[in-house]
Amino acid sequence: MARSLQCFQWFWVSGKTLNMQLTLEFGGGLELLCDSKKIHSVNVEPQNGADKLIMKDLLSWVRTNLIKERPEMFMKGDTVRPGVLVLVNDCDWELSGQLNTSLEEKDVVVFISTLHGG
Amino acid sequence: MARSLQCFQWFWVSGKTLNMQLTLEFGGGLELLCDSKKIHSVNVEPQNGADKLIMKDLLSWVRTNLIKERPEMFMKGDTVRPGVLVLVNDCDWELSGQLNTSLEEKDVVVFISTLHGG
Amino acid sequence: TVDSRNGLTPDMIYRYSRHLLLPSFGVEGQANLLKSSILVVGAGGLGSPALLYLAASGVGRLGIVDHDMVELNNMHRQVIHTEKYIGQPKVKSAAATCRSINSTIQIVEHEEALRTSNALEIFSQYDIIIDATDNAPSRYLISDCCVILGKPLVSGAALGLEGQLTVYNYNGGPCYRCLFPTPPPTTACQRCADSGVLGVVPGIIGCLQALEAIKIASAVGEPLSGRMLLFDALSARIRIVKIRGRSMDCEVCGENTTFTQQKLREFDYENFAQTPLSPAPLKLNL
Amino acid sequence: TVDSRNGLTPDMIYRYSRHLLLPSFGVEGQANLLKSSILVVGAGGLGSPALLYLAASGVGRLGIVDHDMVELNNMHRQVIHTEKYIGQPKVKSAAATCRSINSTIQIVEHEEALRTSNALEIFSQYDIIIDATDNAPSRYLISDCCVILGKPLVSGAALGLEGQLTVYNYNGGPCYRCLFPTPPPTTACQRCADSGVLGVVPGIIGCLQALEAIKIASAVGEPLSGRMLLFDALSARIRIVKIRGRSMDCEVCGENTTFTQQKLREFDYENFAQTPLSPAPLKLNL
Ligand SMILES: [Zn+2]
Ligand SMILES: [Zn+2]
Repeated sequence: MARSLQCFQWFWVSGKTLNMQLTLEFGGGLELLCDSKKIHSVNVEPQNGADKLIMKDLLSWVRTNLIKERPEMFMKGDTVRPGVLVLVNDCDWELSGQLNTSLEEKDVVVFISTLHGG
Repeated sequence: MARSLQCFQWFWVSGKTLNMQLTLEFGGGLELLCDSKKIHSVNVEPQNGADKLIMKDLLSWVRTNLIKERPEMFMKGDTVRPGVLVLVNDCDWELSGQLNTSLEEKDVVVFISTLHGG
Repeated sequence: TVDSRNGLTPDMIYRYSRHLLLPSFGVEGQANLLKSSILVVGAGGLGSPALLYLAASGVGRLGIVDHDMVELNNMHRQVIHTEKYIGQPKVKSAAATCRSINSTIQIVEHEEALRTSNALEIFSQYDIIIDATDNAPSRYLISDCCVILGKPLVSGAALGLEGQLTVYNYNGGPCYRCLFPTPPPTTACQRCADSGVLGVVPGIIGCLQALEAIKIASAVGEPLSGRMLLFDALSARIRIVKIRGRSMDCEVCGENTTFTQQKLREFDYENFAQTPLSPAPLKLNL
Repeated sequence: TVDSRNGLTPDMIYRYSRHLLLPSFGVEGQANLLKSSILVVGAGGLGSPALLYLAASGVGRLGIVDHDMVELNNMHRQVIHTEKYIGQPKVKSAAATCRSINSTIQIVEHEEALRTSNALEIFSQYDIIIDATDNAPSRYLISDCCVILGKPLVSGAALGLEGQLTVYNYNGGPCYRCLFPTPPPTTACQRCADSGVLGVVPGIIGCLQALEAIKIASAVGEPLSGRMLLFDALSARIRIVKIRGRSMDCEVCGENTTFTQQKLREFDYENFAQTPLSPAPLKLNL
């Protein structure tokens, strides 16, 4: 039998900025646009004073801060170019709201270009 | 610039029994000892009134509740038999304290028998 | 008796004995496989291992479509072809190797490029299609044919040090166009001939394609539908991710589709993807 | 000039052009591969694809150890052997196929069972060892030899619908005995001959073994050391897990080891693992 137990815990979270730690991965050739580095550990602030970060914001952050060349190979308009899959925690962003997907601390976001070779 | 923000959050956790939800997986032939089922979603209570669950307790729980035949193919003494790897959250239990590894809610524990075929 | 063995002859029982011993595969799985027909489009880097393992495993009828000739610069990864076939059609070379490892199954040679004019007719002769091609327009043409004919499609790709694998149009799952309604810009479509590929990477993906086709043909296990495998050879990392389901708005498999056999025959895939269906090989310039 | 091409002839440049085009592999990776020597122990289910891809990729010297004959019931998975070699030594059959796809590399035939009396001498002729055997005592013997001679070991296994893969004794990583100091009970050591195996499962693991050996030989990428790949074909799930490091207490690679070449020659592996090194095939009883 489990011993009767009582747990009290309290948390206080406070801060002027909510810096979010994310892991971004690029594959299928997209890594060539960011110095051939596939895995990026980054800290991203919510944009325009919002209290949460959504994929739309992350995309423009990536374009500004990580993409070093040929940004048209990464984005088209305000979303990714055709042929790029976006995965948030190993799940297609189509299933979580695409550009409106909310991100949380320690999320893993993968951008991968579809391959055609064989 | 991020808007200045203040978050207050508090949590209250209380309970008479601490039922822990775990995912147990068997592979490399060990699934044959538990009705050929590879993945088991289980709820396990800490044993003997302890306030936490360690691998030693889980092993005896598995032996009692899941192993349907030939327990000597799963355990030897109070640990797994030679040739069985134990992984807690995709990590060899040798790296986390073996029988003394503490388990947490939603942990995934894999028991896999090493293969020799080719 | 013939019944308890599901029509397997003593020779078949001996040849496939390691399959028959498997409780979750067994005589029924093997009998299903022997009754099935699988088409492999492309006898290159992906097609080589896929064809070897499909022939060996006992698929009843195995078709091969390709129009290329074997070249020396294929040999580093296209392990089904031997040096003596250099300069000869890949289909002939691949068929000869398949027959040399299993003379008891039917091998069908389609020595022609896949086009809108022949795709439906060829595909309709098979239960399962394997996309082992190397260019974007072929991938759209193959997927569209599979949707129209209701065939599951095992799709693999490999380039550089990476590979990708999924099953399309299976059991209500998405088609290629559900994922990629718009073709990528041609500058994003690198081919092995342009960018290189480590030979064993298509080897791994092609074997995985054979496995998925065998699972579907034998009705054993859970095919990789609605999921995609992403393989990174350099770091030895593999992800299996959840992808979107069938799109109601898909132009080919969606609810209000107007895509018919006639439309497919008239569709200009080369213009759509801005790439030829049978690209000419580039010269190496070191 | 010869220098800028690292000694590659024009024929080699053409044959391996898809490797040379890879920025992260390139001329240097290919030159390393051509200078390397790899031994594959076992020309069966794992050895077949490993040998095909190692030969095709341009490993300079490729050794094959096996003492078995090709049988019809091997053909469902051992795709390197053709029907005309049934009844002949697997080493001869495998070597012939390797030569037919790449006549420019050296293939060495070791047509003998691996034993304590010949293992050290054979292994010492190669840079990298691939364990493609099918029984526990061979796995201990191979690992112990690799520790004593300081060779990296690419170890694969497949049974039923599952496969496992890791690299031992590489760059300070663990050896087979660090993970398995005590052999499992013989009742836990099923073999493909007893329990069956889906042919394409060793195909996938054998290709992955070739990849890991190529990465080590070419000094490109991160080998799967300290990690183990677990493959489940039925559900199409793959885990790559972190395993323990080298054990200070390991009887063979640990700090206070007394395991020498002499001790290995006298070690009774069959008694240790309670299994013969070259098990006789069992008869199928359906
Ligand atoms: Zn669709
Ligand atoms: Zn050791």
